[in-house]
Amino acid sequence: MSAADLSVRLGAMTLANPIMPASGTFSEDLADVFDLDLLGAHVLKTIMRGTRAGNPVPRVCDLQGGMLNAIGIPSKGIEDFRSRMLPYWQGYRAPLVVSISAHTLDEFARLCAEVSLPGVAAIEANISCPNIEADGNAFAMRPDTTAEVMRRLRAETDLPLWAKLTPNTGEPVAVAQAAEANGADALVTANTALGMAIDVRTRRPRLGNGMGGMSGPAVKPIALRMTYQCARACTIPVIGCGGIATLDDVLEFLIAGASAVQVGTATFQSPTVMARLVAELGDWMQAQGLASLSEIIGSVEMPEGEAA
Amino acid sequence: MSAADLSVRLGAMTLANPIMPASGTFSEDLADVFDLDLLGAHVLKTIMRGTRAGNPVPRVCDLQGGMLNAIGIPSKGIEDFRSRMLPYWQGYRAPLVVSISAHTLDEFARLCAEVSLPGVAAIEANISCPNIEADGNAFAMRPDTTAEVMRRLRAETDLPLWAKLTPNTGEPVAVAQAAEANGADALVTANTALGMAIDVRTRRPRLGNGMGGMSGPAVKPIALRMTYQCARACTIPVIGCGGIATLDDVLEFLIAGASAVQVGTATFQSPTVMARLVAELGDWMQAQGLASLSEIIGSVEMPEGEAA
Amino acid sequence: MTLSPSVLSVPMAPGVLPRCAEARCVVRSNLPVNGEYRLLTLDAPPEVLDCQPGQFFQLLCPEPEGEHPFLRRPMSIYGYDAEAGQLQFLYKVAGAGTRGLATLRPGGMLNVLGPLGQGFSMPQHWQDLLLVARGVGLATLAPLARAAQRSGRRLTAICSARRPELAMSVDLFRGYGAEVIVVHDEDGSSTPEALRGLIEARIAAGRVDAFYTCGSSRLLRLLQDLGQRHGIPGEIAMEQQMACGLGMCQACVRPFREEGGIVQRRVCREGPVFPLLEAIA
Amino acid sequence: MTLSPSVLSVPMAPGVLPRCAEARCVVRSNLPVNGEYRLLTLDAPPEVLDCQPGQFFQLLCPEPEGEHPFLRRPMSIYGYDAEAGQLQFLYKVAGAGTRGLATLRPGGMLNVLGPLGQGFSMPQHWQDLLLVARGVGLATLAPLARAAQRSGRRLTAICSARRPELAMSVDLFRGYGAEVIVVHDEDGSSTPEALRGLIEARIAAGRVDAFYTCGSSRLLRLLQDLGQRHGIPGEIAMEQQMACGLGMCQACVRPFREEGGIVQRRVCREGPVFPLLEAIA
Ligand SMILES: Cc1cc2nc3c(=O)[nH]c(=O)nc-3n(C[C@H](O)[C@H](O)[C@H](O)COP(=O)(O)OP(=O)(O)OC[C@H]3O[C@@H](n4cnc5c(N)ncnc54)[C@H](O)[C@@H]3O)c2cc1C
Ligand SMILES: Cc1cc2nc3c(=O)[nH]c(=O)nc-3n(C[C@H](O)[C@H](O)[C@H](O)COP(=O)(O)OP(=O)(O)OC[C@H]3O[C@@H](n4cnc5c(N)ncnc54)[C@H](O)[C@@H]3O)c2cc1C
Ligand SMILES: Cc1cc2nc3c(=O)[nH]c(=O)nc-3n(C[C@H](O)[C@H](O)[C@H](O)COP(=O)(O)O)c2cc1C
Ligand SMILES: Cc1cc2nc3c(=O)[nH]c(=O)nc-3n(C[C@H](O)[C@H](O)[C@H](O)COP(=O)(O)O)c2cc1C
Ligand code: FES
Ligand code: FES
Repeated sequence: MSAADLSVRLGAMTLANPIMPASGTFSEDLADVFDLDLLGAHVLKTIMRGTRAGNPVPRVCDLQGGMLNAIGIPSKGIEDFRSRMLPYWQGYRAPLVVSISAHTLDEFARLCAEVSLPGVAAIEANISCPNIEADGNAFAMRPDTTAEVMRRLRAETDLPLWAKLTPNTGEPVAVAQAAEANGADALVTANTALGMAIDVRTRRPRLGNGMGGMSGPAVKPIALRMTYQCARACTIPVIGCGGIATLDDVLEFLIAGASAVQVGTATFQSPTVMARLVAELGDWMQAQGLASLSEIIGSVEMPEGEAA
Repeated sequence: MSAADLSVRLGAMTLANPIMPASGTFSEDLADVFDLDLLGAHVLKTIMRGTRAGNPVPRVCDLQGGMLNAIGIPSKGIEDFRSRMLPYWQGYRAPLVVSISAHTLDEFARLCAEVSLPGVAAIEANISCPNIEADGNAFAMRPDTTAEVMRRLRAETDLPLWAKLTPNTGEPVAVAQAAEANGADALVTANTALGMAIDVRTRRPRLGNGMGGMSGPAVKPIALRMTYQCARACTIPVIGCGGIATLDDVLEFLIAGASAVQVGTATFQSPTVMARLVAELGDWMQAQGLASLSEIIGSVEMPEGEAA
Repeated sequence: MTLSPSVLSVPMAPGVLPRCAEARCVVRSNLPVNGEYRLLTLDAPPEVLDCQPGQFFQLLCPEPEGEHPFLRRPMSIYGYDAEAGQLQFLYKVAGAGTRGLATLRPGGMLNVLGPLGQGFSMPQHWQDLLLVARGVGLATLAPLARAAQRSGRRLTAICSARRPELAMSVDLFRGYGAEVIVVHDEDGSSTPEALRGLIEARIAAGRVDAFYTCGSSRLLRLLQDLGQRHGIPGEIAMEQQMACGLGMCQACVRPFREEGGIVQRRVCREGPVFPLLEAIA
Repeated sequence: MTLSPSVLSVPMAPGVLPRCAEARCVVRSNLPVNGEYRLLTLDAPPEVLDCQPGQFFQLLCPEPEGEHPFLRRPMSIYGYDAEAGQLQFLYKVAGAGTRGLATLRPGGMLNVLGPLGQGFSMPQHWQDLLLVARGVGLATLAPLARAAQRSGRRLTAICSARRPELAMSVDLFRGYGAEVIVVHDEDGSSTPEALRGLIEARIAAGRVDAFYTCGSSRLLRLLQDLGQRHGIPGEIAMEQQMACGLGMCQACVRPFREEGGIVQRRVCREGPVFPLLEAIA
């Protein structure tokens, strides 16, 4: 382990390092693969209020440089979270981030209030899951619906509130600003890109649900672009997410303006990747002689004519 | 060469086969690599009215499973098109599709009228190039601007008018329907996805222009999803485009609902790929005993609950 | 340059032993065993060799020309030998991933993650075991047969196939002291009806304490029916499309019968081995 | 299994000869020539061996572990021999693509596209040639030196480097009958000022009909200035990031001076060799 200071600030929170898992790609099952307290934070799979079965199988398929998933949000509901999950995660030092989602504003608001419990460090509002509504629809596709849902959630909690955005929008900056204006303390850029794959022999989609969310290295340039756009246009911190697998990927997002990053699909290829990234980032900081990550966050030099 | 009938109809046009190049990835320079009359159509690099230099270098960079480009639209203007390009391309049997673009509605309309010349089989309106305006903005990101530009273009030409759409929108179906309602004869799905890559050593974007358009296999699932969505929601034919490199890719787009396909980045990896795809598609048709491609176009079997 | 097997080590929480590990193994051989199957033998580090029959690994398959398998591919452990430092997989070349595996040459590297999942259980009172295997299910049951022999159980293996060309599996199960019965589609001996008679005769003779099987829905239904009628327990190894293999992503669920009703379980974590009667064909 | 070089053939329009072809070559050797450079020798089909010095190929580089070069990489032709069926590249390991090239082993395959671009011209009245090379520019000038020797020109090669360890290029140019002058950074002999004196002395002696160079902006500016002052023509091979290599994508443009003003030209199509005085450093 290196001695470099990897801590980063996300509004009122301070993380020991900027590496955390992406929602839906992490669970207690990883605890006996490496020490989860090495992570900057723990972000849980999105929960919904009631119990849900999730989507039909196949729920995943692989692609060149990435994968599609249509897990849906199989959920054991709020009670299971309170009685089983929360106590388990309270056993760690790393701050706990609870991801929530809902179909309606009322349900979303209610769930937000219900998970605002001691031991929860922040709430990530998954307003961008393409696998809940038909055709991948989600609140974060439009500024007005983003504003509305964030306003409702903000009213229900005093915890730091993160808005997880979607790349499936033509207005990422307006959406990000709507989230900030309505109380988001940080942005996560981004959830999966809506995609599809067909098995040409059966003529059926390769996912049981038809369409699904694309993740992995293939979406990295899109997520990086959104991270840059949002960091430039907003004052709240941005957490980069999409295709991060190597130290260079982490640095790319930090340089683009991310204050921290989430790692998803890469954990499926190598379950210990996040532990390695923390160690490698420390080594890199020492080798570069950098005292703080703030020296590189947002340090991209854009060409003339582009507002950096 | 196989004897299978590969012809497809695109509204009033009939193509000898459904394989054509994507705009910007094709030129007369390919004529001495293979016989360009093997192609279903010829689609030229987008032209604008005046002369333009295009973007600063580096104009391309490569990615896992794809590439970014910010060529911009270096253009020699309408006069060069009339006097040099059009006569050259009239030497071929394959129908000529001229791609046009502009910053303003008036310029777009004027250019549309000016290229409506004998020898031009169709006009592709590039309302989706992410490399002209700042931050990748384009008409096809919103239904209202799409409607407006297509209405203006429609008024200027009697030629078949194709609308090339963008994946950088949250409303692909509304955009497609706006194009159809305002006179488009076919849709091309899609142009590149707005992305970015940073060189972590220099902290500069890897493209001279900052952001750029992502193409190649990495974007295929997104383009395929859009192709399916648009084919399902519109009555005009859809031309699939994005990451197509193999026979299976061609079939995947046809099954999703495309009546023809455009091949871009794959030509950079193998300049003869389109000639091979035509031959392989013919062989496949014969092996399957299919008489017409109409038997597979749009034949995807979606899961219950999804409107196919 | 000689490469040696190694494990990617990472810090664990105090007192926690890693359940599985990511290891770089060296290919010892990768030989066709008949038209469709190949046997891959790896030199593996000790950290991944504390295996149970029925467990699996997630293999990071090399890319065959023109194809790009991205996710790891699940493969049952066909053989493991901690002393010899060896790990074996028997695989059928099906698609991009297994075509990639087929390109491995001796001396090459393969990244494996495992051992994963819950293996077969073999309570003391299950003395007379009936294995019913078809297709690549053989790969999954082979280490079970070996363990059964070592703990002195009686073993019968019904090997089912399209055609009577099962030399490899027959020899293998015989080698583990099993009585082997070959049934196949060509003479109709592999139909559920034919198998039912055969198995019921053995049950009547008091020769079946437990069933073990994998994969095939037809076999599952038959054994469930026989199990219920005659009160015979059993286990089945199941398959499902996977992403993580560790229980995190919920890709690999299948429905199971429980007292309260139907529940979804993860094949990679609660399985791949499940109680026969709870499985749903 | 022995592989043999082959070309991807496609129908041409009647009367049109293919300008270049995509070929699968077999690696004969791929040897380090010093710390940074490697020499790749391929068995290549005749269809791609009608080359000119200064032309290049686009190589489809294999993926080194953990990296994914996607676009082809441009490489000057270092050697070509139609009779022996051989093609050579001298490359510097720089990034993902060239690291991928470095993984090639004898007997392996490499997909190449070429020959591409416009090579050097060598009009009859250019008899006394001065080559100024630095770094990997050597690779580009080597076949030119060979052609110059064959057509009986007089050749001087100034080899510039960081340190005086240029054994390979010195031997090579000597082998082609050149007088070789080594200059390097450590003793200051490679600065433009030092070179200016050296070259002007030769011009004064009537020993320079034309310059050939590649790459370095400093050298370009120096030779342009000398060329203009003394009326000496020349050519330069230039580099630019490429995608298609064929002229289609307009990725590889650079600005050039023309009578009417500054124009953009494609390095892959109008170049990579350009008139020295038109280039812009
Ligand atoms: C626990 C477990 C153990 C297995 N053990 C063996 C074994 O010992 N030998 C063997 O030959 N095969 C075994 N399989 C099946 C094997 O995983 C698939 O054949 C393999 O993943 C196919 O990959 P492919 O890329 O070659 O084929 P493709 O068809 O191209 O695979 C495409 C996708 O489908 C998935 N997939 C395809 N078939 C299956 C399947 N049957 N089960 C799960 N996912 C599948 C792949 O993982 C991949 O994500 C096992 C599967 C599981 C779940
Ligand atoms: C016409 C031509 C001839 C060349 N001949 C030689 C040669 O004989 N030997 C040799 O060692 N190198 C030569 N180069 C440079 C060589 O193409 C690059 O070093 C190589 O592409 C680097 O690829 P990489 O993946 O290893 O490095 P990376 O830096 O990872 O490459 C990243 C990207 O930048 C591009 N790139 C990087 N450097 C250059 C460059 N100098 N010119 C153009 N594109 C570049 C790559 O093609 C790739 O797209 C030549 C370049 C050109 C244009
Ligand atoms: C299998 C899977 C399940 C996911 N589930 C969720 C989820 O429940 N909630 C959520 O906000 N994002 C979910 N995501 C999206 C990821 O959190 C992440 O935003 C996305 O995968 C991009 O990052 P990556 O490329 O590093 O995976 C899921 C992604 C995958 C692959
Ligand atoms: C280098 C390059 C230049 C392009 N130029 C244009 C253009 O001028 N007009 C246009 O409509 N699309 C342009 N495109 C987009 C392609 O036509 C195509 O829509 C996109 O690349 C996706 O297809 P592909 O993955 O097969 O390349 C360009 C793409 C590339 C890679
Ligand atoms: S494969 Fe991820 S939970 Fe089973
Ligand atoms: S690389 Fe495409 S035009 Fe030169």
